[in-house]
Amino acid sequence: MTPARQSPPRPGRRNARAAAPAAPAPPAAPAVTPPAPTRLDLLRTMLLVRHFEERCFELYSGREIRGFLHLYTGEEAVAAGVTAALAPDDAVVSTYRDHGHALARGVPADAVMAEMFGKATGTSGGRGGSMHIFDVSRRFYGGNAIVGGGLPLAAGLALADRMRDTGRVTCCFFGDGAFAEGEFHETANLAALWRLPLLLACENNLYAMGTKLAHEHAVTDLALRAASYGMPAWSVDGMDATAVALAARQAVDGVRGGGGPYFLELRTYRFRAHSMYDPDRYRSKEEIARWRARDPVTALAARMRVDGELDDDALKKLEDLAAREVEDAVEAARAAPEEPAADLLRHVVSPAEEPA
Amino acid sequence: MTPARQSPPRPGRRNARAAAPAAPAPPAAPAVTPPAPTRLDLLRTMLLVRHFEERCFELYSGREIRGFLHLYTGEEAVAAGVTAALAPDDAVVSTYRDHGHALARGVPADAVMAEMFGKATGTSGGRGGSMHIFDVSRRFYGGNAIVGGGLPLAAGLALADRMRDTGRVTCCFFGDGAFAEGEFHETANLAALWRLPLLLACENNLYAMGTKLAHEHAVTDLALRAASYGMPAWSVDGMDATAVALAARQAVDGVRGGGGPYFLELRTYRFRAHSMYDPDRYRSKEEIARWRARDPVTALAARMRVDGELDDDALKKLEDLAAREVEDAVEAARAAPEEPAADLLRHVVSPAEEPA
Amino acid sequence: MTGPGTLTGGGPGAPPSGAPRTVTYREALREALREALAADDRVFLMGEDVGEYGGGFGVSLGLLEEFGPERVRDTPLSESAFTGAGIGAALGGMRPIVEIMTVNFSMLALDQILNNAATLLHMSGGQCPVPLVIRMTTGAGRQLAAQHSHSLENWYAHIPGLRVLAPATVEDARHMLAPALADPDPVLIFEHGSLYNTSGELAPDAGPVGLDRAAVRREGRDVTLVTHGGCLPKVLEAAGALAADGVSAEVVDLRTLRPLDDATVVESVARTHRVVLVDEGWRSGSLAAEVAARIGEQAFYELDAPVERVCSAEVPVPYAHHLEQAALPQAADVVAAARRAVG
Amino acid sequence: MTGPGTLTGGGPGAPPSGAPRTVTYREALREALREALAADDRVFLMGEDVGEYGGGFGVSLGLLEEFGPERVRDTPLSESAFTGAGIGAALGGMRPIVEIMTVNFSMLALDQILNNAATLLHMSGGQCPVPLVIRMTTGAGRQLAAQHSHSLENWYAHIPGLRVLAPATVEDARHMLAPALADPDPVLIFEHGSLYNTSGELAPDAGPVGLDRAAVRREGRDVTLVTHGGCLPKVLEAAGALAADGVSAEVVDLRTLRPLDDATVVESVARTHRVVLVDEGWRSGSLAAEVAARIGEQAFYELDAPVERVCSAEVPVPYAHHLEQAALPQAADVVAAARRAVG
Ligand SMILES: Cc1ncc(C[n+]2csc(CCOP(=O)(O)OP(=O)(O)O)c2C)c(N)n1
Ligand SMILES: Cc1ncc(C[n+]2csc(CCOP(=O)(O)OP(=O)(O)O)c2C)c(N)n1
Ligand SMILES: [Mg+2]
Ligand SMILES: [Mg+2]
Repeated sequence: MTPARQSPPRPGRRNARAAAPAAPAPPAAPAVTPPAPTRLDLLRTMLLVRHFEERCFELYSGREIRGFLHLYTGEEAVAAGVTAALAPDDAVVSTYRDHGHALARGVPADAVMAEMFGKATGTSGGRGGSMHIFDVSRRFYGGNAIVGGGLPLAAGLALADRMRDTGRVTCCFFGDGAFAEGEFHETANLAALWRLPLLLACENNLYAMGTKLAHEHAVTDLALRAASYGMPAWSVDGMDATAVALAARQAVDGVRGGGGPYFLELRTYRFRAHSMYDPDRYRSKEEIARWRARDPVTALAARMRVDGELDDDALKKLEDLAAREVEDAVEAARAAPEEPAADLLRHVVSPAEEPA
Repeated sequence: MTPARQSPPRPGRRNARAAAPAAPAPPAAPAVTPPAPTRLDLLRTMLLVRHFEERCFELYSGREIRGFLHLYTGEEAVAAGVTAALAPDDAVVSTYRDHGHALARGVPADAVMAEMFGKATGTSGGRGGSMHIFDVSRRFYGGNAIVGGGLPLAAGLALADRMRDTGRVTCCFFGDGAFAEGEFHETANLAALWRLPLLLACENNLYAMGTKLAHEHAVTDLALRAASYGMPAWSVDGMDATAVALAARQAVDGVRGGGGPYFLELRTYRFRAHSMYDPDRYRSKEEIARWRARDPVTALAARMRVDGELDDDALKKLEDLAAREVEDAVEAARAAPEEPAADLLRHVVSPAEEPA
Repeated sequence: MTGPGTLTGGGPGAPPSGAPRTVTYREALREALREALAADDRVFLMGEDVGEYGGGFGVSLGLLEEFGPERVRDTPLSESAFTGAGIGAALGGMRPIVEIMTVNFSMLALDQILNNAATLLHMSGGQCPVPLVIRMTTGAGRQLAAQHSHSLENWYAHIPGLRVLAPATVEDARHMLAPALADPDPVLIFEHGSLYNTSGELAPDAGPVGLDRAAVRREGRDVTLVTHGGCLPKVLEAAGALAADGVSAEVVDLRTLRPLDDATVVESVARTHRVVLVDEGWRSGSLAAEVAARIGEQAFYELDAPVERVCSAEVPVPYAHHLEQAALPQAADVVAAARRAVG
Repeated sequence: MTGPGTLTGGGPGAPPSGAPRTVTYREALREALREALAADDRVFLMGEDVGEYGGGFGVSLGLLEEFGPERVRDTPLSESAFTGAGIGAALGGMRPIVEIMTVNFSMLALDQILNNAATLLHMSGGQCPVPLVIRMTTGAGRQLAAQHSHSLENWYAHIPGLRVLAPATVEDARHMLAPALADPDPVLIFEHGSLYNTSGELAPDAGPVGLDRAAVRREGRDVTLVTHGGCLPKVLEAAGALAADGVSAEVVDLRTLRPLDDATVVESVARTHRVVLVDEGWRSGSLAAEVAARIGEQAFYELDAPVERVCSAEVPVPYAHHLEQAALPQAADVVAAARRAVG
C-alpha cells in the first residue's frame, strides 16, 4: 500500500488534526528491535517500578491516591523484560495494573504519579487515574479496566501497521483471567488469521482476583491452548528478567519479521493483594512467602553480584536513585494544580475546528 | 443434592407455576440413551426433513412463509444421527437453521409448519417463525438467531442437570461460524471446567453465510481446537447418517457417564443458499455439484438397497409418506387461525397469578 | 473489583426477636442471599469471585463456607457465558442468582439478557419463562473512573420482559430478593456502590416487600422530588435543606424501574404541581427522561412549572475527586432545581 | 443476514452531470462507500460478509472486486473483536468503517463501543481521539422476529462521546458518510432495514451534508411531527392524510440523534404548539422520551396540549405479519395522535 494520504481539513467541520494530537505518522524507516538490554538496564527498570509501587501503597493508605489501585509488585521482571524488546515506534496496550508497564515503557514517573493524584499534570489530566495511564507520544495506548478490553484494540493497532507495512509491533499485556473472556479468543483468531504484528503478553500470576487458575480454566496450560490458534506460543519464567527479555526479543523479532502474532505466557505472581480493597483471604501466607523467596528484583541483583557486576554500594546507589525519582514524582504531584472543574466537559468530543 | 423443594406459591404474587408450563420436573429414574437407530429410522427422519425443507422453499417463493428462512437441505444426516442418540428427557438447543433439528427431535411437522405460517397453532403461536421453533414438551429449547447465542443457554441447562444429578444430556447445535464467537470459547471452558453433561454438536458446513472456513478461522481443524479445552473431540463425516449416529451415541454415552462435555465436528454442506435472500455468489456450481453427489439421503438409500434392506417400491412408499406428512402440515397451516392481534402483549411477562 | 472496609463475616442467622436491628446495606443483601439459599435448594449464586473472595464488593462473604462451592459458584471471567448459563439453568428448573460485578461489565452479557432472558418467553409463545435473578453494582462516586462508574439501569428498564429493581434502603436490600426469586420472569437488581456501607434499621418481623409500587420516603406539599437508588440519600438531604427553608418537598423513591409506577409519581405531582427528577444517569436518554415524558402525558394540566431534571453531566466519569463530584448530581443541585420549580 | 431483491452491481462511478438521478437508498450508501474508499487510502470497510457476499443487506456489493480484500475486509463472526479492531486501527492512523450486520448483534460489541470508542478520548485526557465510523442496520417490519428487529439507536444516543446518525433519505444516505469520516470522533450510522429498497432523487452536484441540524421535511402550522429513520415515510404519509383533512402538519426529521438538535424541534413547537413524537423504539425509555423531556423543559409555556408519543408496543417483535404490524407505529396511529393533539 502507498502511505496514507492526508485529505485536507474541511472548512467548518470538526477535525481532530486541528486540536487533538494527531496519530503519530508512520515512521519513514521500518521499526527495528533495539539492542538487547543489559542486566543493569533491567535492574534499573525493575527498581523504579518496585519503589513506585511500594510508595503508592503508602500513599493510598494515606488517602493521597484513591479509587482502585492495583499494584505490580512481584511482576516487575515481566514489564522490564518485555518492553526492553520493543522499539520506540512499537505500541503497548495495558490493563488496570498498568503503572509497571507504563514506567518500563518510559512514561515519566512524574506524569504517572500526578495522574494518580488526579492532577492536571497527570498523563490523562487526572481524568484516568491509576487504571488509565496513557502516553501516546510513547505509543502507550492505555490502561484498560475492562478485563480483556484491550485485546481487540491492540489487534486494531497491529492491523493499521500491517496495512501500512510499517514494521511496527503492538504488544498487549493481559492476565490469566482475561484468557477466559471471549475477547481473547476472538482476538487470537483474528490476529492469527490476518497474521497481525501482535505480541500477546499473558501475565499468568495464577489468580484472577480471588479465583485461582484451576477454577478459571479447564486446561491451565495457557501456552498450549494459545498454540491451537496456530501461533508460536511459549511459557517463560516471569520471575527471571533476563529470561523474559530473551524470549520477548525472539518473539518480537518473529512478529516483526512477518510471522504473525506470538504468544508469551509469563509465569509470575503478585506479591500484594489484587487491589487495595482486597483482604487477600484466598491465598495462604506460605504460598506468598514461597513466591516472595523468588523475588525477581533480588534474584537479578544476586546473580549480578555473583558475576561481579554489582556490589552493595552500587545496588544502594541504584535503589537511592529509584527512590529519589519516585519521591520527586510524589512531591511534584502534590504541588501540581488540579484541572479546573469548569473544564469538566473537555475531551468528551474533540474540539471543533475553527471555521477557516 | 436432594430434589428441589417447591416453595408454596405466595398469595398475591406472580408465579410461573400457576400459568406458564412448569419446567419439566427431573425424571424419577436417570435418563438412558435409547437403542441405536436402524438405518430405516434414520432414512425416515431424513426424508421427512428433506421434503419439509424443499416444500418450504416453494412456500417461500409463493410468499406463504416470510422473514428469514434458512434451509437444512444437505445436512439431514447430522440432525437425524445426533438426535437418535438422545433420550426423550435430554435437551436440545438449536440455531436459526432449526427445522431439521426440530423435526428430527420429534416436534410435529404440523406445528413447525404452522409456526412458519405465523399461525396460532404454530409451536410458538406464530411469534417465533422459522428461526424460533420451540417445544418444551420435547425439551427442544428453541431456535436461536444470535449466532452462538444458544451455547451459554445450553451450558446452563446442562448445569441444572449436573446440579440435580439427573443423568440428562443437553445437545447444542451450532455452526463453524459460531465457533469463532467468544461465546463458544467461554462456554467450552465453562463446560469443561465444570464437567457439564453437554454435547457440542458443531455443524461444519464450510461456510458462515458467504465466508468460507479459511476466512473465518486461522486453524480450520475445529475438533483439534476444541480438544484444547480438555474435552474429547472428534470429526465425523456428516454426510453419512450411520457414522453420525454411531459417533453421537458414543459421545452421548460419554457425556451421560459423567465424562463432561464432548465435541463433535460434523462435516457437512448445505445444498441451498444461506437463506432465501442469498444469491449464493460465493460458491462455485462445481463445488455444490460435488457435494450434491454425496447427498446423504440418496447415499443411505443406496447402501440400504445394496444390502437388500430397501427396494424401489419401499423407498417410494417412504417418500410418499414423508410428502404426505408435509402436505398435511401445509394444509393444516393454511387452515389454521391466526392469534388475535388483541393478544399482541401476551407472553411478554408471565401472567399474574390470581390472588388466592 | 473488590469490597471496601470492614466486612462482617457470617453474622447472626435469625434476628433476635423484638427490637429493630441496625444493619448495613451490604449485610442486608447478604442476609437475603443466605435466607434464599437456605429456603430453596433450587437457588444458587453464581458469578466472578462470589465464593472464595467473598464477592467483588463483599456481599457474599461467608456464604461459600455455609453453602459450599456448588451453590456459591465462582465463575471464570466470561460474563456472557455465565449469565447465559444462568438463563439456561433457570429453564432447567433451577432458581439461579447471577452476580455481575458491575453494570459496566454487564455490557458483555447484554446480548444474553436482551436476546435470551427477556425474549425467550415471548419467542416461544409462552413456553419458556426464565425465573432468573441478576444482581449488579451500579453507579459512581468512588473515583473509579470512566469504565467503572456507569449508571445504565435505564437501558435495562427499556427492555420488555424484564423487571428492574433498585433497592435504595436497607429494608429493600433485605426484602426484595425473595419476591424477585418468586417472580417467574427475569429480575435485575441494581445495587448502588455508594450504598453498601450505609446502614439502617430492619424490623424483626418484616417480610417480603411488594415490587410494584414506588415509595414515598418523605411527604411534602410544595414540590415532588423523584429519584431511585444511590441518589436517595442526597435527595433526602436536599429535602431536609429545603424544609429548613420553608419548602416542603415530597420524596418519591421509584424502587422498581420497570414496570414504572408512574401512578404514584403522577398522584404526587397532582398535589404539588412541581417536580424535580434526580437520576445519576447521563441526562440525554436518562430514566428521568421517561419519567418526565410520562408526567407530561399524564399530568400535563397539573404542572405549574416545567419538569426539572438533575442528572449526571454527559461525560465519561473522571477520576479526580473534584471532577467526579462536579459530574454527579448533588444535594445542592437538587435544592437549586426545586427552588426554580417552586419559582 | 442477507440482502433482498435485485442488487445492482458496480453501478456508474461518476454521476452524469446535469439532471438529478433516481437511486435507491442502498445504492446511495454504496456510492458513498465507493467514494470514501477512493478518496482516502486510510479508509477501509470491515465486517461480516462485506466482501464476497456483498454485505448482509447488499450494500457493499461489488466493492471487494473494486478495492480488494485488504480494504473490503471480511471478518470472522466476532463482533467484539472486529469492532475493537476498528477502534484500534483508528488509533493507529486509519479511518475504518466497521459494518455490524444489525443493531441486534451490536450488543456483542457494545462494551467496545461504550468503554473504548466513546471513552478513550476522555480517559486519556484528550490524547486518543477515535476517528471511526460504525454502520449498522436497525429496525423491524420484515417479519424477522424478536432477535432481528430491535431499534436501539436510543441507547447509543445516550453515550457521551459518540455522534449518532440516522439517514432517512437517499440524500442523507449518500452524503452523510464523508462528514462522518471527517469527524475526529466515533460516528454511528443507523440504516433502517425498510429503507434499503426505497428510492429518491440525488442532485448531481450535492456535497457533504451537515451533521448538526435536524431537517424540516414538510412545513406546517397546526402540529409538529418529529421522527427519524425508518418512520419518516410513515410520518410523511400521515402528514399527507392530515392535510387532506385540513390539518397542516410540520414534519421534523431529527437526522442526528446525538447531539440532538432540540433547537429545531423547539422552534417548530413554538409555532405549532402541538407535537407528536414518532419513534420505532419501545416506548419506555425511547428516544421520544428524551425529546419529550426537552420539549417540556424548553417549550413548556408554548405547549397547548400534552406531547403525544407514538412508539412500538413493548413486546419482543413477533414474527406473524399482523402481530408485527400491530406492534409497530403506523401512519394511522400518527394521524390519530395528531388529532388528539390538535384537539
Ligand atoms: C469484564 C470485566 N469483568 C470483571 C472485572 C473485575 N476484575 C478486575 S481485575 C479482575 C481479575 C483479572 O485477572 P487477570 O486477568 O488474571 O489479571 P490480574 O489482575 O491477575 O493481573 C476482575 C475479575 C473487570 N474489570 N472487567
Ligand atoms: C451474532 C450474530 N452475528 C451475525 C449474524 C448474522 N448471521 C446469521 S447466520 C450467519 C452465519 C453463521 O454461520 P455458521 O455458524 O457456520 O452456521 P450456518 O449458517 O452455516 O449453519 C451470520 C453471519 C447473527 N445472526 N448473529
Ligand atoms: Mg491474574
Ligand atoms: Mg456454517
